[in-house]
Amino acid sequence: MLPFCFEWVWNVDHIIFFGLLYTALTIVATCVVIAAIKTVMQVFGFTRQRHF
Amino acid sequence: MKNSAEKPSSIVVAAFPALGRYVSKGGWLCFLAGFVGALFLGWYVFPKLLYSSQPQPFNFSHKVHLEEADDPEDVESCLNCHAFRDDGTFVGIPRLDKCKECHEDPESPLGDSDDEATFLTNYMAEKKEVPWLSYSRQPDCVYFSHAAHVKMGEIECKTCHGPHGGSEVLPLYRENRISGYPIGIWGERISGLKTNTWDRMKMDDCAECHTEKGHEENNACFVCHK
Amino acid sequence: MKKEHDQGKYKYGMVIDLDKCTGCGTCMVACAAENNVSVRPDESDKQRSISWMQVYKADNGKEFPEAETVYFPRPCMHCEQDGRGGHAPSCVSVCVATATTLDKNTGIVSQIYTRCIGCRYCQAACPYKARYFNWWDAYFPVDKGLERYLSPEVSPRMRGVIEKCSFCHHRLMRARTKAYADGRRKIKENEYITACAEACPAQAITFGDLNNPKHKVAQLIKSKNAFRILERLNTKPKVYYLSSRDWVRKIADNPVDEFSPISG
Amino acid sequence: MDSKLLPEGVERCSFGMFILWMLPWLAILAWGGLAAVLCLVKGLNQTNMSNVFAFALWIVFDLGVIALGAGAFFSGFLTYVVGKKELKNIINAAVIIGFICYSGATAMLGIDIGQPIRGWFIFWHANIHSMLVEVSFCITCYLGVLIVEFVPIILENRKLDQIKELHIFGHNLHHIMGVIAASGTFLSFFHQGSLGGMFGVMYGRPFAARDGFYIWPWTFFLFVLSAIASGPCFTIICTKLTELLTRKKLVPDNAIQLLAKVSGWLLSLYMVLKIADTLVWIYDIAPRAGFKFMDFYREGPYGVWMVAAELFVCGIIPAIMLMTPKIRENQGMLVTACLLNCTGIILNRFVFIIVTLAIPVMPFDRFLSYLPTWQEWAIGFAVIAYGFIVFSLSYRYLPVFPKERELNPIAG
Repeated sequence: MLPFCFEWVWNVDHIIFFGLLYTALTIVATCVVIAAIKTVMQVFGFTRQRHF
Repeated sequence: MKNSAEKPSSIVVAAFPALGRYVSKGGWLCFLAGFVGALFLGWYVFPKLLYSSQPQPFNFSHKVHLEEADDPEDVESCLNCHAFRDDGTFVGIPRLDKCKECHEDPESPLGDSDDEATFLTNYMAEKKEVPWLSYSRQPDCVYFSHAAHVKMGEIECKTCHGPHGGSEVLPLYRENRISGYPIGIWGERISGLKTNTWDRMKMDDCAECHTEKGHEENNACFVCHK
Repeated sequence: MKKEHDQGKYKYGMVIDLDKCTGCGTCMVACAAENNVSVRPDESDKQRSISWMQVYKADNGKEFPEAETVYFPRPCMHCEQDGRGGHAPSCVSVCVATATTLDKNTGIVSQIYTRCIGCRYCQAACPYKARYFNWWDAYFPVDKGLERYLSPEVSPRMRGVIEKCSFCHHRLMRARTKAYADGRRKIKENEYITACAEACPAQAITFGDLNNPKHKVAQLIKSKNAFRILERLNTKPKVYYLSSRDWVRKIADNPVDEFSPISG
Repeated sequence: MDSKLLPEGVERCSFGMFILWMLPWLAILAWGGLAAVLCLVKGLNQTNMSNVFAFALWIVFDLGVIALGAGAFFSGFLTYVVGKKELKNIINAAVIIGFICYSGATAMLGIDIGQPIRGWFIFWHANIHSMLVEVSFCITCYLGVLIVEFVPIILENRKLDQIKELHIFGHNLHHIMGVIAASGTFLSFFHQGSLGGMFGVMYGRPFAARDGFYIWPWTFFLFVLSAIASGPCFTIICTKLTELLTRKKLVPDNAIQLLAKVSGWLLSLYMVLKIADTLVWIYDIAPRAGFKFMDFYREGPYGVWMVAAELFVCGIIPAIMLMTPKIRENQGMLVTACLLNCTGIILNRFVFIIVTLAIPVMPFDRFLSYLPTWQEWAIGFAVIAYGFIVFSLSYRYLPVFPKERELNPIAG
């Protein structure tokens, strides 16, 4: 549910609950995107690949 | 390094501009063509396929019937034919009896269009109801009280149905092939965006108006659902 | 701004006089007919058939001549609370998709079939077993002509959703629409009653607004004989029962002291 | 035949042998698929669920596998957040088991709801006061996390690893694993808890209802604790089973022992709290609702023996066994303790689901019982078969156990 939905209520419960949900989703998504970007950068030699 | 000319390019790879050197020129063209094609399919072909078109039994001119009214969009003018019953329920599209009130009288001022001839010979003479197709038919789960909105809420008909009191032709009836609902429910635009209050008839539109008018309590589920 | 309920909130409720109830089952039939309740070719599987209004039978467990029987007609109780002070019934607070809500203006617990996803959590949470799941597609035997009696005011349910008593909500909407057409905002006591209340031959069921002291239900619940089923759970149901018999009042709740379960 | 896909330097059975091993599991999966199609096409009348048993075998399976799948998040937490290096040797297996459990449970839930097409309503029209919404949100997010954790393992396949881009991507994913594991821990914590909360908030059912903290009843915390107490044990069982089937030692003892030790202590903490919770329930919650403890067990097959079995046989005994170094170092005893622990947790879930629903709340109502149909069993077993298939494939083609080569040097 997004805040512009008519069922949305601006109260603490909604903000905490959806806040945590969207935060968790953002963290996971950001991690994957960062890994993907790093990969692209390393593949094209923009950044030096660290030795694993 | 890979030789890009020999590798079949894929859309996934093409999605990253930085990978451009991996993909040949042909690959980019393919991607572009595919992208445009997908947009065309989604925004033009899909809506065309989704909605079936059916003509109304014959044309009806609201303008002709409201010629004597001062304001064709006035609620009282509409209520002459789209009337309330005694128990407060709404008639909707008038039945033949209503048409009869004027059209049975041979002295009544009648036009001479083909549509009128169709009406008089095929329906009026045969005493057969006209199978009109409703542009605003809601799903079965929806309860709507016209009395609450028109009589108590004093809302104009055009707020939801749009101004068509002065229209001369009936628009083509289009129905969603999957859900069976008329296109007016989702709205003409496939994107679902609206500019006028009457562009859509979805639950969100009902709720939006209730909220705007300060009737949040009417967003309770059972007010509009049955 | 004119508010629809500027006269204060309504709280529709029901009072069932168990001393008058004969257990005839007319309420069950009237309810099923009124609300387009789907049937089965074979209705013998009672754990999976649907009956918004269910008549339960209980006895005092004694031998003749002291043996006595009582019938508990059980619609949805339209509880006010969940039992722990939460201001929504158990079924409402657990519903995942907001398919069921307590309407604060009428006190009626709604059930929206097109919103229900069929997870059945509400069914598990309801202690009154008032909620029913559609295990099959809706079925109305065509050759028997039953489909011609379907009411257009109640939408039939699809397979895989929960349904339950709605206090004949469509009758409330019907009454309101009539009132609006007459230019009134309020409806009269007799304009909105449920199908079971209307059909009960013993007139054991009374229906009305519990918030309105002029309504008969509001007066009846003040009786010392008035009680509710499982009152101890603190769900604050809006269906009250009346009985002058002590043992009947007692078996409506789970007494911690001696109590023997019934037969039947 | 598939030798180029196998990890380097390890021994695997022949391809034909592998197919032979997979066939029965595939057959069960197909059987479950048939049942699933029947349930989706004809509806849930294919099951023996009823208006009384709204939740049944599938939910027991669901809650069971999800509790046992907690090994993934807890091992991940211990490995990446707490920094227990020795667990790196078992974390892959734990992640795969977690992935199997969660994806299997999600698939099952998809069949279990009456209108699967409307499943997205949970997210779009969410009622945030419902514990089941919390469950659904966390289970889907956490499944995403598990996929992100599983992908680098898949990318380590010999063939895939040769592709430079995938190799780098896999390593980059490895680098962020700490954050992923931490968010996975957070999600799984709430998810395991809200599964318990689901039953604790059924205040109309005195058998399951519990008081609690804020919106979470005590079962919330008990479920989290019991899941992290049994999850590692399930990981141990799966590893031991793999070792038994492959006749190889795959995980160094220190990893297993650490998991067993942690499990034992958590289980004993859980048992203390669970017993306290049971006493509060017997002496406060049940009487408030008008029930005596024995009222719940008056009829039907679910007697007081279940309480005894859950608390003592499958609770206190394995807790003591796992806490005592002498006992848990004995392989047979270790596996026995782990099995008892897992059984206890499944029994706990069974009690909260089936027994709660079987016991009537209205005094003039009757006790009812339930037996699943073959369709229900088929789907349940299909999830197990699915687990065997995914784990076998992973073991065969991916370097699941990092120490395998070291522990099993190939002669010559």
